[in-house]
Amino acid sequence: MLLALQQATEPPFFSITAPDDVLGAWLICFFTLAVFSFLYKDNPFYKVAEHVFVGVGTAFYTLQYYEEGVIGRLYEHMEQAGRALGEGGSGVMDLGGTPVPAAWAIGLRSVAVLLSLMLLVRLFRSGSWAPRWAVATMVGIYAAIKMTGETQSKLVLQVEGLMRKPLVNPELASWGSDWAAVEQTQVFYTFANLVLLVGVLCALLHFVFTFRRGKVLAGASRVGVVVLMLTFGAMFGFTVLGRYALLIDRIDTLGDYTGGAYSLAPPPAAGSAGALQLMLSPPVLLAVLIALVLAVAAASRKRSA
Amino acid sequence: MATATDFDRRWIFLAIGVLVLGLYAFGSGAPMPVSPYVQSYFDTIDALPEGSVVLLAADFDPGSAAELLPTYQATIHHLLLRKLRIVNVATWPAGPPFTRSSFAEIAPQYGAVYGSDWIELGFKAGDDVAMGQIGQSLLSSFAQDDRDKADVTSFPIMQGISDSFQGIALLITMSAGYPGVLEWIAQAGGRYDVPILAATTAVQTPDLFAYYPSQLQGFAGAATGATQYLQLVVAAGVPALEGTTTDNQERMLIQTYAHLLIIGLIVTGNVLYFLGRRGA
Amino acid sequence: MVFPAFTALLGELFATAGGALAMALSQAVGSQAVPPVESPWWERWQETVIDPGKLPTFVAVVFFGAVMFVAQSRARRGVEMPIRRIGGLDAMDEAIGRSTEMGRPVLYVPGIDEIKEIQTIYSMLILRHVARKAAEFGTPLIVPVKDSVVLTFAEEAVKQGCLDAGRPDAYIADNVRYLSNEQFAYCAGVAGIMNREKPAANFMLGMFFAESLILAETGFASGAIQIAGTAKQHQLPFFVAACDYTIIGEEYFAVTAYLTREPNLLGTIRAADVTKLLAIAALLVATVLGVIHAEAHFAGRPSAFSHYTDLFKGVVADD
Amino acid sequence: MKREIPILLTVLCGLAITWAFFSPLPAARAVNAELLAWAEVIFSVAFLLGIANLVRISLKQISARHPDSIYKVLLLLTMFGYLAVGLCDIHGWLLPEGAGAKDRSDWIYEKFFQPLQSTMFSLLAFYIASAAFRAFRARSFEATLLLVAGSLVMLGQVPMPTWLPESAAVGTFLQRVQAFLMVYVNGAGQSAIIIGAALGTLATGLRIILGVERSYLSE
Repeated sequence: MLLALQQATEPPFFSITAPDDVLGAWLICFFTLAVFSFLYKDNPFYKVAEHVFVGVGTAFYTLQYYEEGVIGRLYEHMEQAGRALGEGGSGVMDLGGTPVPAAWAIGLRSVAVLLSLMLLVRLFRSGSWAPRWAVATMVGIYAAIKMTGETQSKLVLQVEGLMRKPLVNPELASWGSDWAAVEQTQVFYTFANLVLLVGVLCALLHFVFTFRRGKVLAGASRVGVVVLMLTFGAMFGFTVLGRYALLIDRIDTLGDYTGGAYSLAPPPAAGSAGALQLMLSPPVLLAVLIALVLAVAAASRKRSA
Repeated sequence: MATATDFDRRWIFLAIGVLVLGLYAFGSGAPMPVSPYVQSYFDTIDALPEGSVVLLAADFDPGSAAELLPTYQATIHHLLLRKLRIVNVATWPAGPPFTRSSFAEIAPQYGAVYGSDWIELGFKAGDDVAMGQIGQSLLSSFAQDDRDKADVTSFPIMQGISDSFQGIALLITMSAGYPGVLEWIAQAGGRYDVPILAATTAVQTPDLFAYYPSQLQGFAGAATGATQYLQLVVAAGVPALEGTTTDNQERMLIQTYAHLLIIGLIVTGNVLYFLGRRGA
Repeated sequence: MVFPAFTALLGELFATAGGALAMALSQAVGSQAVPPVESPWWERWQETVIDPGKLPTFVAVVFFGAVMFVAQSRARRGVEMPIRRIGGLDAMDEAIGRSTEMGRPVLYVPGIDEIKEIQTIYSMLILRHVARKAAEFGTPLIVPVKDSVVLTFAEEAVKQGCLDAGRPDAYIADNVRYLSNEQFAYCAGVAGIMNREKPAANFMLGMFFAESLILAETGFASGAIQIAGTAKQHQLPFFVAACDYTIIGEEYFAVTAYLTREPNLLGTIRAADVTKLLAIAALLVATVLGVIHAEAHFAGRPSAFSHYTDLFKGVVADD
Repeated sequence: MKREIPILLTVLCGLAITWAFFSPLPAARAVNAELLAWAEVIFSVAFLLGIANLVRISLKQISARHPDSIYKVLLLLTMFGYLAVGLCDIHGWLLPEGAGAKDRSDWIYEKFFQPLQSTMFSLLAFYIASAAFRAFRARSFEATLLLVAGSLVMLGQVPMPTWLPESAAVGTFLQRVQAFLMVYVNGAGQSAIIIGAALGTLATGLRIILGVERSYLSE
């Protein structure tokens, strides 16, 4: 039985330190059920949930980037440099593991401040040239970071990684006895790595565009498409697995809040079934309320149509 | 198009709802066989000598916590059980709250001391850029720790750590997407030969097989990997996780019937489609 | 062998230039001293110019740049560069024609990422081509967008498309619509257009995330011909399963080169092809060496195979 | 002024990062760290602009008596409310005694943001089911391969129901088939896609840092 057990300690009505509180439970259940109500039809409950989601989401990510990018990289950096330049300071600061004169650190970082201010110009005059300097710097840095990192790990080391899967492993026994051991045999090992090698080569050849399609290239491309389709099938299977893991977790969260501690009804007298308490627990009560409101709305629309 | 598909899709939604709710309330699970790449995730942690420092990255958010939080907490249990020391970072802004709540719940069970057994360094913006910096020099990437806002070098756990992952025996990331395990491999695995382990969401797991085992030593992929890893950690002696493990096994059973239903829907949809086409 | 001579020359060039530049920069930045100059160029080179572990990446970048530059200049000089047929492209005209017969609009969804994502920039190039075709057939074209910056790019692309077809009047400003910057709200908006205005041809080309499934399914249920394409692999399973034609991975970048015949794009595709063929050759050599030296490899003894793979790892085996 | 300087900035920063990636010098690490910090600062400020855009559009809809304007007011209230609480937490103002530094923002995060985001994504489980019935057709040889492989992987990832005869043996067999499909066939497909994507990134990156690709500038 997965239904939540009675909460050990009595959760407070509202508390920011306790892991769970009653007000929080009602909010979580309302938002979860409001989003699920979209499956029936777009409705005011879903619109409330959607707009609160956009508002809270935007605020959340902005706070993170403000704390890290503005406070961390600017304010604290300048403060640290200032302390280093002060009377007791050593005049040198650590930057990426290399000692750098504090004056240079301040000078260089103020260039980032200047570029950021140029970015803010877009708020006042949309067509101005100033924001382009900041965007250009950012695009140049990120493009180079991605290019160097990915050429190393996704091109060179990926090809090198494929080389380290040789076709023959002399240490393996040639034939296996039972099914579980067959994977440790030479025949399976060579067959599997041949499939891998031929699969990679054909899939790569499928993505060759500017060479004339001879019989070999067309044939390899056909095999390549088969490999790609099986790969997409594997990805499809994993996506289904992931989505249902999430759905089950949401239902589990609602299940956790059916416990008596969150219900509006007082704890049942000893021995009597907690049915009333279950009915007035956040998920059940809210689900019934939302369903009722939508049903009434649907009925009145049918009468007026 | 074939009339078979014009019927209201909300009947299918209802079927899914009834199936999942029914099994959730009355279903029960069973242990699963462990795949090789999950076993090597467990064995790589097990093989570390006592006291080694592990960099644990919480690169996920609420949307992916369902698949990754169980493995994240099981990994913390496993590391503290093996008396390994944990430096926590996050390249997703939504990561640190999970680190705070998980350690608040798990650390006392092993008598772990903040600052010597584990430390929380918080979120670092910049995606692959941040990972490159963390790899290049951890100390200059985080001037202060995330909890007490104290100078990082004042904590005993940070003493042995210097640039280019010196002093860090293993990098583990709970990876929900971008930036995640692929970027850690690009920015850290490619430059400094530190072994990398990962737990990933289902959508990202297929990408990892191309890196296994040459650039990625092991991974617990999707809810399946999480359940198998939980089974291994409970067997290694963590009774506290028995409840979560049976929970996960029960959820896997719901997955079984959900998958059977999806396959059934694909088959019937196609049968009606081809019958409709031949009949019309 | 050509290779050592070439690296010696390159090494000498880099060592002197690189060393001077590095010395000046590190003096200015105040870091520790640089090793004395008289050691052979290889040691100096490793200390000052290039980290040996990065050598293969460096060679890859320089080689790719060179091939791309040569291919682009040849393309500019008009050298014919064939691009193989891509299924989704030929179906484009047929799909737009069908919409015209049925008197229904065409829908073009340019993905949901910002303009800095390269797939969104290329989607604008394809949009201009589709706008031209739609204007020629005289069929209205609806373009829902999720980002206000992409909105301005999309309006520009459709306007240019109509001009290319010589029908500036075919451009309807209201058909390029900013719906919402939230992923699922945008998706609900596009689904609404599919159900209400019932376009007979849906193009979904660009960077997509989890919402691709909803768009593909709603489009299928509305009975439209659907042509989808994206470079990232995560959403391709749903497009392949639900759409009539799918443009897969790198084919997406070849579409823009195929449609626009722009020398830069052609050169890039050519360089990628040449590099791929080289990677295939390198893999085949490794396979042959691997079979010959299987015992040595598993016994851990250095062999031609280990030296060969080390080249790609950048570790210079000091034998 | 409008285009030459930005392109020069892109090329300089791009080449500096590329030099810093390849060079073993300590100076390279300082240059790399500094430019990374620049990118972080600019990205964070650019993100703040995102808010300005959202507020402008919401206010325009409210003033235009848009039918959804009541919801737009709710959006702005929750956003600025959470921003205010978050800023107080970051700077430690008005901290209630006995509460940790981040407890207030964590509360809003756990009771508002977490349930909304995870439930939004869990809706996709329903959409996959309706798409499976209505849209996933074995219309071509390739699509058939995809659906068969997808079903095999789905069954290989989950325990077999116990009432099935020989469920353990069938379960292990399906998992072995799925493991082979994933490690070798999917491994091959993924490697090819990854190498192809890396070439795309290399080409685009090179053209940006050499100043050839300029389309991102003409906004």
